[in-house]
Amino acid sequence: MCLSIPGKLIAITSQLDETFRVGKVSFDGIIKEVSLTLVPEANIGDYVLVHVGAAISTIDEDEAKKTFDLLKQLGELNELEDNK
Amino acid sequence: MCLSIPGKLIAITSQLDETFRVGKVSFDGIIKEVSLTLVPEANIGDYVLVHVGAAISTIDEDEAKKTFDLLKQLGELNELEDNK
Amino acid sequence: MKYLSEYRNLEETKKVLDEIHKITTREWNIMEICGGQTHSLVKNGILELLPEKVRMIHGPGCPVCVTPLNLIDKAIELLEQGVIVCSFGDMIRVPGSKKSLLETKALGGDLRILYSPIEAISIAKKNPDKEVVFFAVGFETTAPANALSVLHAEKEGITNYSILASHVLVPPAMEAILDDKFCTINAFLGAGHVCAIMGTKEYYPLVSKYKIPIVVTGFEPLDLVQGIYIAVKQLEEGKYELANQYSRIVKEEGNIAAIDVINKIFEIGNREWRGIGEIPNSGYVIKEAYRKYDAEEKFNISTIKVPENPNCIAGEILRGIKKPNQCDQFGKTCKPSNPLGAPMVSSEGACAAYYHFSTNLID
Amino acid sequence: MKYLSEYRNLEETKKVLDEIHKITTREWNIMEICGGQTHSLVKNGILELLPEKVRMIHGPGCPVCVTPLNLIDKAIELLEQGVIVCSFGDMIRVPGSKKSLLETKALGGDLRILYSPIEAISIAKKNPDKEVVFFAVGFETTAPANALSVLHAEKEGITNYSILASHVLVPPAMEAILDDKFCTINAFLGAGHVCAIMGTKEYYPLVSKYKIPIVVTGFEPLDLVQGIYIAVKQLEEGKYELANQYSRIVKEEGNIAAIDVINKIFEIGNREWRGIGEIPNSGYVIKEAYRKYDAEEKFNISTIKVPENPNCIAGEILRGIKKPNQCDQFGKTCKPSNPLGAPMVSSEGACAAYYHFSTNLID
Amino acid sequence: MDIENIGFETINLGHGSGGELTRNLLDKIIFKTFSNPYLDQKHDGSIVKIEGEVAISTDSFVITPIFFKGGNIGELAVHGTVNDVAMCGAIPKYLSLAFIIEEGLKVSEFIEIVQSIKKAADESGVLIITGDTKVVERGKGDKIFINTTGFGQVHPKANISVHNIKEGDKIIVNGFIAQHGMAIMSEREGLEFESTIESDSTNLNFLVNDLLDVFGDKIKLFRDPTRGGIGTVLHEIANDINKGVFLKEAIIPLEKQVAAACEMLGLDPMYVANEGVFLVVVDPSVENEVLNVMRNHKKGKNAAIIGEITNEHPNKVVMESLIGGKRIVSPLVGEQLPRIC
Amino acid sequence: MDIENIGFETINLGHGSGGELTRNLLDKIIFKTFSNPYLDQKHDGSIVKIEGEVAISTDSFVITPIFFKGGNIGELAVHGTVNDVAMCGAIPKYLSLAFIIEEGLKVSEFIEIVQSIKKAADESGVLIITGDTKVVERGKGDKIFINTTGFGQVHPKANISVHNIKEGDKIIVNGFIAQHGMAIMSEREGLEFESTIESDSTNLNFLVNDLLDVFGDKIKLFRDPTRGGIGTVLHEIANDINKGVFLKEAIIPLEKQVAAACEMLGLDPMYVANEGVFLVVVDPSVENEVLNVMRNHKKGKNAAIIGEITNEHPNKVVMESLIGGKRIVSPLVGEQLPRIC
Ligand code: SF4
Ligand code: SF4
Ligand SMILES: [Mg+2]
Ligand SMILES: [Mg+2]
Ligand SMILES: [Mg+2]
Ligand SMILES: [Mg+2]
Ligand SMILES: [Mg+2]
Ligand SMILES: [Mg+2]
Ligand SMILES: [Mg+2]
Ligand SMILES: [Mg+2]
Ligand SMILES: [Mg+2]
Ligand SMILES: [Mg+2]
Repeated sequence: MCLSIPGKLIAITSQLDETFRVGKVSFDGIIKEVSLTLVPEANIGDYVLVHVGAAISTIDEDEAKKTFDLLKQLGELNELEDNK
Repeated sequence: MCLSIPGKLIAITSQLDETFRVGKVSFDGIIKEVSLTLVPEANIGDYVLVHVGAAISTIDEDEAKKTFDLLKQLGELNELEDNK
Repeated sequence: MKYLSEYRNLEETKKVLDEIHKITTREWNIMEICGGQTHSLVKNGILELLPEKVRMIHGPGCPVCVTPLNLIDKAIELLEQGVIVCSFGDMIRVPGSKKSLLETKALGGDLRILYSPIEAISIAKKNPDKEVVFFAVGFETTAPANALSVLHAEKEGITNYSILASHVLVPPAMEAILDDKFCTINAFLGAGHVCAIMGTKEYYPLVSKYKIPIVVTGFEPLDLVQGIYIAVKQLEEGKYELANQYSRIVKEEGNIAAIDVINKIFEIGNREWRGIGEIPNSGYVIKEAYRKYDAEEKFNISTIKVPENPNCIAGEILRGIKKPNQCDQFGKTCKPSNPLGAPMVSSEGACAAYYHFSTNLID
Repeated sequence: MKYLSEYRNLEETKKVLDEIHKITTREWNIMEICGGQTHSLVKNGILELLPEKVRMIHGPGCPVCVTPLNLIDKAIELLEQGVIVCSFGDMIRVPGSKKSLLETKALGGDLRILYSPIEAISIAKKNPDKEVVFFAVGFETTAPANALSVLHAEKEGITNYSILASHVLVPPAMEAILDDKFCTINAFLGAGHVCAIMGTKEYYPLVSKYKIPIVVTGFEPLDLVQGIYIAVKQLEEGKYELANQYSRIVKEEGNIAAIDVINKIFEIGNREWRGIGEIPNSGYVIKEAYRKYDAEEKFNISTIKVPENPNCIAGEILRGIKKPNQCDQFGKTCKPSNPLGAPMVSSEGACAAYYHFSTNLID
Repeated sequence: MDIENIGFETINLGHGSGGELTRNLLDKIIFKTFSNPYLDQKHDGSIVKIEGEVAISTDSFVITPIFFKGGNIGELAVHGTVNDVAMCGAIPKYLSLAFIIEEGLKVSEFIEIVQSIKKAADESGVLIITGDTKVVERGKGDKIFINTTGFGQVHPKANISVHNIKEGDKIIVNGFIAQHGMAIMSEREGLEFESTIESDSTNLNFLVNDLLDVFGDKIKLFRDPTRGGIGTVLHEIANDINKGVFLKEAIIPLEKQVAAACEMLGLDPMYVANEGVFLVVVDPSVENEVLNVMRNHKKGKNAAIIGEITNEHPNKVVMESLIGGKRIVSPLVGEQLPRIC
Repeated sequence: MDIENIGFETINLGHGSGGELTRNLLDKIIFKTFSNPYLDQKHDGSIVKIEGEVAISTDSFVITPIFFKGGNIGELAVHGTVNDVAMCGAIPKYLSLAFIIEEGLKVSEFIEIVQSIKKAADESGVLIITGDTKVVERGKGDKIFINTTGFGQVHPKANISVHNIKEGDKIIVNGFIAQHGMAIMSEREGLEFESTIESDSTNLNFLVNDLLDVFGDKIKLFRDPTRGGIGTVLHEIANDINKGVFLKEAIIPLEKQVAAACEMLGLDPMYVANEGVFLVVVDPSVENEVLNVMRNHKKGKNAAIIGEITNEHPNKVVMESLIGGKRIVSPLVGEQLPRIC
């Protein structure tokens, strides 16, 4: 459920008030207008996760990188534990 | 203007009140529901002249026959006049 | 068909035609008022069977042709506004100032072609959330049926129905034609179906005022040649009388029930005739008590009056001053596929009748 | 695509898979709650790359599958009554008790497939003389967008818009599954996108109450194998912890702005899950203050409750008790072209995912 | 065909998606009904052998109502194209068949149409060799539209060409005119009437074949006056050959009810559509023999010699009226509308 | 073409009446555009000569919008049928052309479509030899539907048949998939998005012809995966030959934006429609040469060998995923719907 995909926020197209905000998000060149109301913190250039026309999260680049180190992290943790 | 054709009244299909009356008229087998409100005198079997869905006249058989005698009538009339 | 086929009989018609040839000694201009008669004369090739001296002049009796441009624009406006507009088939191709009802339908309007105005009532019943307007054109013949539709609506308490009415009357038009200083008409064939409703009595004053023969005539070939024969006979004999060739249908007093129905809904008023202009007391307008069935009242549509195509001589055609083939545009820029004026649209219009049927075109 | 393609990397995935094989010593049943994860597992062929001892159990996390029959019938009823019904694409082929929304459209209903509930507002604006209803199904992930559509309607003063809402919540469902006496589940993959909204904190009570590992996991192959790896590792080590594989998206506290929007419109209430039955406090219902946007309130549609097809074991499928290919009907009388139950309709439904993608079918 | 087994009651968009539902619809209805070696390949095209010259003709059929007195859109779609191929002097052999279905069409109606197509194709001696099925959204079609494209082998004795037409050639019609159009009109909303008028939809290829067998190049032209009626087609002939056509109204076969319906609505039967009528232009040396062959064939029982080619009034059709006057028969302009007031 | 001279701005019912307005429309637009000796006969059919075996294929084209990125319904109607004929191993020569127009269509749009047809036909080397034009009432059509039926001569070296397919034969695709369907989707109400995706609509007959010239019977099959996409067509092939098809997801040519649009809407590109894509099954002895010829032709620059025929898993298509797992590719059921929640 909850098909959501990451895209880059490339423009803010309207800001009705402090909460209602709309912007354009590019998914590898596919551009869609999405509601930004749920991601008040998102700025142009940020990657957001979009679900049914609303950005529901900004993507944390550092955490994203960490994903690839998972084995190492867990491995190290194990080694540490093993070493105890 | 006023395209009207003669047909035979073959049925009275509804009689809303003393004035509003509807019946079926056959034009050589083509049957159409028409208003009979304008021909209160028309009975089943009579020929009526129908215009835009309303019978507007009953056809006088005797007068219809006389049409074919026109020349004779006018001729006779002339002869009479000539004889004067 | 009984009462139809027998009046298309070759021998009977020929007998009368021969008689006309026999008695004609001078040139006579006879106007058939009614477009239906024009249609029949041309379609059956009668014009060329008449003596050259007997010239038929085609009158304004085509309701489609004389319905004002302005009113067509109003019907189009209603159609564009989402009203279900019901109409007789011949009305829908007539060009308004910008387009026709048919073209408006092509752009999305809900236009219904009906055989009878009374069927518009069923449509109003089937579409209670829509307004339904019947485009009620016609002469005296059609007025009772159009009036009946209003009486039906009243009886059934239908409130989403109204008529856009344009009813014109024959006798005032005849008078207007006779008053024209270029008028050359020697006799009239009276419109048989108008007289089926109105009777013949209306014509006595015209006959005596203008000293002109009026022969109430039917629509089939035998009827028409008889009507012409009677007219020529009177003319040759120097008479001017009211005659009734169509006695199988037409009574002196007309159809009392039908006249009653007309008088319930309509009263006499001024009317504009397309190509002719306004003629005083020449039409029916809806009575005060039935105004809620008057689409013009109900919707208050105001369209701008637009001038007719200046090259179209429809006015002269309709008043019998010129024949269609005397119009410069006829068959060239003006054709049924691209009519410049109403008489080229309705198949009863004199221009269209000539275009479609007249062998004159061959020459 | 950034943040997508790199998680479909063959080598990275293989490394993790190898590690899973290495550490697995016992049989483990791991349930992925989310239908999107089921879809991804099957479509990418991950199930057969796992050790035989690691068995994935497919959970009820397909909103389309668990939307009650009765509510689908209501949406159909609205469509039949002339309401413009807007829906996500996957909902429209789900069979109601007599037919689907798609079939109702084929019979003349005005059904619109939308990418976003917010677009329903434009449709309501464009059709002011029609009622527009959005069929708002979904888990916690979708609730904020559906709520936003109501807030937009309120802000713009739109009165012809309402939602037919069926929002279900993940934690109560997990609890219901764990409470089942046949439950054999050793660990959960938590639904990453639900947690993007709700955070991870809801799961602490479950982890400690049931002593079960819960790994919040993403949707791409690398995410999934990592989630599975973390779960197996905890199981093998005898641990039960809450872990977050999907930290690039999911924060412990969730999305505060989104939770605010949900809480404006919705409050927690009982909900019926198709195939499972009513679960207390397992869904959102529209708050009193926003009842005028509640289609059930606005239209007072009462449909009769109809029993499900008795041969369909969707309940057992959705609770992870059986696999689709253990259903007698699977692939025989029940196919995507003629689904007996909801899990065969939605492409996220476990039965449909198996039918479309699983190479098990070859055997 | 057993509707129970079809598994669906109405056709929806999925049946036009090209996927399993489409294959289902085709297998259970189309391939089952028309099975033949060409179609059974189930490909997007078929390969056939035709020797010599090939006549090709295409028509789309759009008609309301789709079921009418005397037929339905299915048989019409076969007859129309079979006849167009025959009018080229060819022997129809193969048809392609393409449906555009509006979603919501009842499967039972579709099956009835398909079975009528089968029957008409069998009766006409043609095979359906390839086809296509599309489904459009509700409100974007009109129940069903059918396109058929036909292929036939030109008859070895045929020498059909307007250029062979000479002054004095006779124009023969095979039977009553205006029946199809008036059958449809009788069911048209706002104009409907009761009658026993039926569409004349039928295949004319065997009669055409017989005429070519016997009279060869004495046959100058065949034309089937469908839309536009005989008036429009005769006008086209006059124009194509730059000669006149002279007709006699009294001789044109017109059934009593059809005549009455035309009177009632103010329509001219010369412009009303036909689906089982053809005109043949023949050398005057064989006019009576042709009339004889036609009258002895069940598709030509009411044949009549209605006119002739003349050098007078080139490009015009002139008709002598019942009372001996003359009119021209101009081509129809747009749709013929009921003329009432 | 000078619209001023056409004399009308929208097409209405009269233009389908078969009368003067119809003739007007045909003369001023159709006959003027396509003039050739066959069509100039202006009859309901044409007579042509084709030697040997004839491939025949028909398709109706129904598409919203009628003008889309990268093309319009007119060129689509030519390419679609030209390609279907080519897929039979034949050289397309003639097309019939039948329009069903909804009244109200702008004449300017109709002319644009007709001119696209002309251009596409010229580029494909086919002649429009016969046609038909119908007009339906507003709300009973969808602007314009087009049926084309194509005829081609079977290539002398062609020996196309599923029965020639053997284990180990390779499946080659000529280029990027799913472009047409996603170009259309980008303009669909409620789902629209901005992109530079264009329909791939194009004619494939010359490339097909080149392949047959060079490789003759080493070419076992051509198929163009239009509706239903390559997934559905490959499944049909597997079923027809009772063998398996094995694919590698990583090799299937998929343009970045198309991939992203599919992700966004939850659609599988395997089932998205194509209009300029074809699959060819070839003997493994020539796989690289075929690939070479294709890559050197402008219609095959992105060609790839995406899979092969196998005796494993008969009737099934199995695809290796990016991460080395396996899935089956089942046929599309109904229309593919956006999957969102
Ligand atoms: S021919 Fe045309 S332009 Fe001339 S009077 Fe008649 S309608 Fe007018
Ligand atoms: S295969 Fe069909 S019948 Fe069986 S559980 Fe799944 S949906 Fe129900
Ligand atoms: Mg095809
Ligand atoms: Mg029949
Ligand atoms: Mg035809
Ligand atoms: Mg096809
Ligand atoms: Mg024909
Ligand atoms: Mg044809
Ligand atoms: Mg292009
Ligand atoms: Mg095709
Ligand atoms: Mg194809
Ligand atoms: Mg045709």
